[in-house]
Amino acid sequence: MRIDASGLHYRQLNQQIKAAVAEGETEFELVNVCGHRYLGSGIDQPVNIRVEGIPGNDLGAFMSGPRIRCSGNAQDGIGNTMDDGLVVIPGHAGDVMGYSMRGGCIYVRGNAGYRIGIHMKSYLDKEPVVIIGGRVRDFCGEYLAGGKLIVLGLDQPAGEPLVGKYCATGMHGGTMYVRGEVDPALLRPGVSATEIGDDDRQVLRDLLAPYCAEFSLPLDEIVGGLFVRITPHTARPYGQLYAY
Amino acid sequence: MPLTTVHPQFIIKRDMDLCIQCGVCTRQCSYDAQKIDPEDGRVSSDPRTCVGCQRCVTLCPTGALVVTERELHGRSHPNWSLQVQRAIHRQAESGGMLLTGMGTDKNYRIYWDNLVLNASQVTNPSIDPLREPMELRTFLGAKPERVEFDDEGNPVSQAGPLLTLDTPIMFSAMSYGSISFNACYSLARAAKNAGTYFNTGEGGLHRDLYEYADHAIVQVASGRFGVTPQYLDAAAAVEIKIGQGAKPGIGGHLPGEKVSAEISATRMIPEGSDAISPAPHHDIYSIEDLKQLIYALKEATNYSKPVSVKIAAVNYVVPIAVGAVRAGADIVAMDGTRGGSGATPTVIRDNVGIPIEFALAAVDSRLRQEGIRHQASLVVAGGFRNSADIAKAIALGADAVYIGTSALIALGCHMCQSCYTGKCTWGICTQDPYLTKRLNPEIGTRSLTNLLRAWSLEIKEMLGGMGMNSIDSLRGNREMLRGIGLTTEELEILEVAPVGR
Amino acid sequence: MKRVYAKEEVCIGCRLCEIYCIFQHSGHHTLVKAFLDQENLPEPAVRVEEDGAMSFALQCRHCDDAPCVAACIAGAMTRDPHTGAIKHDEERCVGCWSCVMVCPFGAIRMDNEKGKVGSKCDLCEGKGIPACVAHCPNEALIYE
Amino acid sequence: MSEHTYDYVILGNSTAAIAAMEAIREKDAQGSMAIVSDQMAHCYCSPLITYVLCGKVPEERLNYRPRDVYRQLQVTTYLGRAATRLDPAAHTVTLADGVELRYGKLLLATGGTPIVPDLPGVDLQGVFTFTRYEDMARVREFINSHKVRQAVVVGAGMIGVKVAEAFATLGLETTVVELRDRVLALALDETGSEMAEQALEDHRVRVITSSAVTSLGGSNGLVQSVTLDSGSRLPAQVVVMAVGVRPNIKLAQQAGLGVNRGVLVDDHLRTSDPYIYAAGDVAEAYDPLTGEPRPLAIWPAAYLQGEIAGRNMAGTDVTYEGSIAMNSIQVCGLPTISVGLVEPPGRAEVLEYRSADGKSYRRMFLVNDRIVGAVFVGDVDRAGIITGLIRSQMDVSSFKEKLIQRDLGLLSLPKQYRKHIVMGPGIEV
Amino acid sequence: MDMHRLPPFKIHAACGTLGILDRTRAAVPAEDIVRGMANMRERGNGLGAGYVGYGIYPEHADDYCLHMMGLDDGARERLRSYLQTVCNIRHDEPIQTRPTPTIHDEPILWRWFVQPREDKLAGRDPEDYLVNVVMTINRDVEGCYIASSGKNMGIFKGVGYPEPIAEYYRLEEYNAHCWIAHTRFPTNTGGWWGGAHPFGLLQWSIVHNGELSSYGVNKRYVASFGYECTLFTDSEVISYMLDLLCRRHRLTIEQAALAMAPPEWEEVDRVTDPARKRMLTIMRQTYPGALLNGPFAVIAGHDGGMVGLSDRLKLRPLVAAEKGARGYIASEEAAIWAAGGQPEKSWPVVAGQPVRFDLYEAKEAAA
Repeated sequence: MRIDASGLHYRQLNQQIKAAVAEGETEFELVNVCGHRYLGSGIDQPVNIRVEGIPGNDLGAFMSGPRIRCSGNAQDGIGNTMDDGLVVIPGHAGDVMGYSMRGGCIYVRGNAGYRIGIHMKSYLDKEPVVIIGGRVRDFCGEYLAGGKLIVLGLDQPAGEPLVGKYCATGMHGGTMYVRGEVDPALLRPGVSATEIGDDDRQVLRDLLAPYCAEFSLPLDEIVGGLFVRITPHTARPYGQLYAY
Repeated sequence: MPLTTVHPQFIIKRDMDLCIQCGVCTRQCSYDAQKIDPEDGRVSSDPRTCVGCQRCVTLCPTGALVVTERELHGRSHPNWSLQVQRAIHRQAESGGMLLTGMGTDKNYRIYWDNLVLNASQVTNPSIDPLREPMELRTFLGAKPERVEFDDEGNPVSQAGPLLTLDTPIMFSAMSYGSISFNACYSLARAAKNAGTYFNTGEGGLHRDLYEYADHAIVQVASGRFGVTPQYLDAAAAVEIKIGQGAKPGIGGHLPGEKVSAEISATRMIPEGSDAISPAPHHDIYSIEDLKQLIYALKEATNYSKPVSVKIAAVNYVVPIAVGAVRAGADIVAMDGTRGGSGATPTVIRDNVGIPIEFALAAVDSRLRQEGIRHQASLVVAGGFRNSADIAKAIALGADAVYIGTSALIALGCHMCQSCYTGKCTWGICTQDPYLTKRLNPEIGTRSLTNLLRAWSLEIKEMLGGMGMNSIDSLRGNREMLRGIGLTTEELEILEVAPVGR
Repeated sequence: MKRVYAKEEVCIGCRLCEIYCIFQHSGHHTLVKAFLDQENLPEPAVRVEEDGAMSFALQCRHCDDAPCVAACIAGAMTRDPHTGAIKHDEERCVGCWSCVMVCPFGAIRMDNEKGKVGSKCDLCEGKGIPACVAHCPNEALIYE
Repeated sequence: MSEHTYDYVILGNSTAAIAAMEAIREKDAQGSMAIVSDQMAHCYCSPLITYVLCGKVPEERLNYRPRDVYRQLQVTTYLGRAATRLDPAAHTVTLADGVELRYGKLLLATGGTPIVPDLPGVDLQGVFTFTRYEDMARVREFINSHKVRQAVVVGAGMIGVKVAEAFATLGLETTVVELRDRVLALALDETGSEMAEQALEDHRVRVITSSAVTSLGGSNGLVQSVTLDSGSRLPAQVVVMAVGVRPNIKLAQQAGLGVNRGVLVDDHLRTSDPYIYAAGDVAEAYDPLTGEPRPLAIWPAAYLQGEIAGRNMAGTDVTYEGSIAMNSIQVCGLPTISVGLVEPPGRAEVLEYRSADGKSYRRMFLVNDRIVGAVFVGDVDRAGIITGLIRSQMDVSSFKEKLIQRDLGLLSLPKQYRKHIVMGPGIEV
Repeated sequence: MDMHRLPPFKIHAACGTLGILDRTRAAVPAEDIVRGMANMRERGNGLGAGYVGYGIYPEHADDYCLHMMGLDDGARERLRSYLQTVCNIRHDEPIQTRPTPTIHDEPILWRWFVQPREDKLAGRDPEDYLVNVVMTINRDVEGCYIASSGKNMGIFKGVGYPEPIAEYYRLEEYNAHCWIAHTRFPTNTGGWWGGAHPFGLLQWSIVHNGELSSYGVNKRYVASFGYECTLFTDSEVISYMLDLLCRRHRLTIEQAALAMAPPEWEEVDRVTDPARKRMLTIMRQTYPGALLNGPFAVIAGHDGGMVGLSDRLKLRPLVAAEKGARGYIASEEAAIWAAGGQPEKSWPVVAGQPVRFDLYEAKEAAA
């Protein structure tokens, strides 16, 4: 189903999509999207949504199932509290992506902004995966409680840090992988950055295979690079703050 | 115990003529203040660890025990009171922030006690609530400004999704994790019995409580614990928690040791891992972000349920509350500075925020001035102690109130303010299975249902006295209030006349 | 017939049931006096089983098909034809422990010194609500 | 020849008969009922006769039910008159005195008869069996009227041991002779037997095992000694033969009912004749542990069978799930209990506990994680919990290590089972 | 226009912002910016919107243009009387408007092209002088408020959504090489036209999205240099701050950004270059009152171009883009697409680092 979004308010657009999903439609092509918010929200079916244009904020918020593929950049709040599904962004992504995400995948080919993957958490078979092709800014992985956050550092100028300041602040679960050096000064206390082992590389291979397929990237070359793994020392980062 | 400068706060008196050495007190004390001496097998007390919870006193079959507050002894000083010294000693020993539970115990003025309600005499009749129908039904949510009709005379206007309350009292947000399952279960069942709502707090909705989800307001807080499409779907309403009266601007933190298997399943985080609620929602840094989240939730629930925004009453509560209404909130819940908490840095609890009386009066007035009072309902919270407080709040302009602490007291809480220790001897604010059993949900449900019934009866009685048979006539009716012992400025903000006028 | 049921979910292990059972069968008028008279302190017919957080109070279930009545070789265990309660006649008991052998609850306690069954719940002999139930602070014992 | 007609006729007057009588009356308040017994005595607690013998239990407490029980339950008694002929076709039973009773339903609860081995001298005076009140009364009379200093009990089964204990309590120099290599061989395992033997000896009962009695010697028609196969001679002025009991199947055989060692019954305790039931020691019912029918001469089983037979006779459909063997014997102050098998079958897992002071002993046998037998000696407190587990054939793998612990409680059991029995109405576990 | 409904404390609001600059000074059609703003309808609530255009008064390019909002004609004449005492009025006229359905309660709108009176200047810096004039009008001339005061630029703002405001002010009739616009989400009724954004002082104009927790200290800091905040908005204090730092303290835009959004001490501590470390240290030590704490994202216009700046934690969104000679800065990338189609290049603004679009000629002049 093809929907021309121009002239439609996001609420009308989403209603059309939801109505069609209820009718059993599984393939959507949205054209002339320009700032339409909440695409994919409130849909619990694994439908495919192709977005031409620039989607609005909270793309895939509270989403549970749809597979959204964008044509270029996307804005803030992608995958907010997302439960399941896929978001693919060939360009760059804005701030606050994957906030409190519990499941599904977000693939960004370019860079992503500030506060990526805050408080992502995993539970039982649900494990959120966020993969950023380029770099991220400050507060990446803050309060990370579960899931995998991968920064590949592709196409970056030499010497540019791949993560911003205050990386992994309050992290108490999950794993971050950064393909390249991470200046320890950018990390908050309570986490450690170590070189990866063979197990990690296998994990990365499994996670990156669909990512590379999505963007036609050379999997072996990317997996073969230098990776640093960031993990928390404890699941209880704030034990000493209070007088009991 | 190494030498400590922190003196005991309580005295445990045991009447040895009455003590039968049955040991019930030792089994009830989770603070090791009552113990069996391993040498002679006799019961002994240790006041140093006593928190004054009164559990042993209550359970002692012979009434042999008294636990009283111990006067702090020492040279008093108007600035350096003994309480102040004690706090410094504790911090000098621990190096940590002082934590506390429940609402502030600082002696701020309780303005409810300076407001009196009206009653009919002669000029209009009072109503006998025993004989006449008294309506407490309350709807929360957005209502149309006016009703428009089509040519056939059928109304075309619609009220937004609404919550229907049989009594204007709801249970405040208390998460599973901060309180025990049995406490949550009691609240849920009592809410259903009484035709009102309970609030999940940010702890998710336990699978056994989905049965009561049509009486649940589910919270979306900064930690987003247990927030799934199913959770949002099941609820009667969704509440975005921005702030809490006991700790405005402060996040929450459920320590890993309390994250049991059940809590883990409910919050959907691994067992034993800290449950951290960041101070802000990281997707809300401004009012239009709030709007973005409100509409994200409306979109996710297909506009089928009201969205509430809960804020703490602070200096700028008026523009914040008004902004939340403009941002699409169907309900604005405000929690005053006397609001409760399971664990809060004492310094925040006792020094941040404003009393709910003023917040309510100011916000209600402003919304009316701006002509948007119908767009949202006001729910207030923060230390409601009795039905009179509630009636006064409604007269000031509230649609309904949230009660938290009084509900906990109904469940057995004795205000020891040690919730944060996780050792609540009453089984309310703990996850220790040995302690949580102490709150029998059958009894809990009954107690809470009774409390709501009793207060509803009293509200009807007061309404009747004022010559009204509907709560609609009290809501925002400040004519029914008079202030006593208040300054001109306070009266002005409350828009209440002084007694005698 | 009415029986006492234990709800282990809400049994708090306080053992007040034991204390009030002792008092009830002590013959004294006050609890304090009952316990002062240590020599004649009866054994409680209700016992709290406890292991960490788990606990419940257990006393004779007064079974419909009481195996103790079937097994008693001395006619000491009988069913009260009116109340249905299983009664134990200490005079007739010879201490053969057949009841102990067959009671699947282990609710019959031995008094080895006397060579007789030590205590067995008598539902407070129909004097209203049994003491253990009446004094359970958490409604973990119900009588219905 | 007078004739009486009853809806129910019960042959026997012990526990199975009484249980049946009560069960029938519970279900059928009107039906006419008669009890027939070759004994004169009111229904009594037969296991207590050794207690009466040594004076531990006064005789007036021997009655199993109140004196007026027959009147209360409107039952006609025919006491002291054995049934001699049963005619299933005619629905009649003929008593020794020729009275013929016509029945609607009939219960055979005639128990068993002690086995008296065919030995030289068994006819001497002073040689007794010991299963009935009359036996006890005769022995007591004999001891009182003769100079008896020494006693020999042949057979160290339950009866033999209790008789020996009673003799010793009375001050007689008592010896028990057992053919097998240990006492209570059917009720206990080897260690249990050893402990019981020790208890007997502590009570001044001499125990001779692995010995057969070859003859009894006497003079003036009075028994004076017992000769063993070892050649030794034990002086004895009184001898009790306690080598076993066999079901009284003669009447059933004569009536053409199906019999094996006992009277065969189905799971409703009905014999091959639909109007005739059998219960108690005379019957050969299903053993749930072995899955085979076998006579089970134990008190609780007799009661249960009687009760179920009675209910079925009164028209209620109740299935007998079988009884497992179990014994609780206080041996000279030492409590012993066994339930189910007392020796482990080949593939069994054995759990064992013995306290440091040696006074307490527990042993259990598990097959496929289910308990098939248990022995308790000394500390038997709460043994019934294990009995329950054996009866229910509960999978105990999750709490196996707790089974033999002294503090075994319901709390140790899986929650569902526990809830079922604590919350459930009774014991159907 | 009700001038008396201002609260005694700051006004809480948040917003959507968009700026378009053509670096060749070619005209940017007003429709472009209006389309972009319409795309961000969700970010406002109809209680305030406004535009600033640069290069719109070529005939009076050297005169300061004061846009007045007045309560009534009396207010206008009071202003005329006052202005005559301090300035030479080169020209004055009504700001052209057209009746627009959703726009009401409009004030008297008038513009004055002025030069400081030489006799009154007495050697003072004319810009300081003009600032003082504006402050005096806003404080003392009853019923008057100066919405903008720069050369060859003007601010058009009011109560309403962006599209009707543009319609009302007939923006399509202006040839501006730079438009910056704002849609507002105030938390209380914006009965006050002057409270809408942009806010301007001389050449600077500001649109802002966010809320300064440090407003109280920033207000008192600029006040100590003679700037009086009368509007209780963050934008007002930021414009004064830019005027103070860039014009009076002669800081570059980058240096001003370091004062307003400095790196954290933790980062300063890590700097190894001693010269840079000293610079960062002295900036923070000198300008604690200029630190804008809390979320903000600003687009500022000036006579040489356009600047975007976000707070040091990047708590508000800001995106920049380029398409040919045009530079764009906006709250949402979609607004840029809506304004000018798919850009050739777009990038998120980095926390605390200004993004600049300078007029080519200004660049050349600087070189």
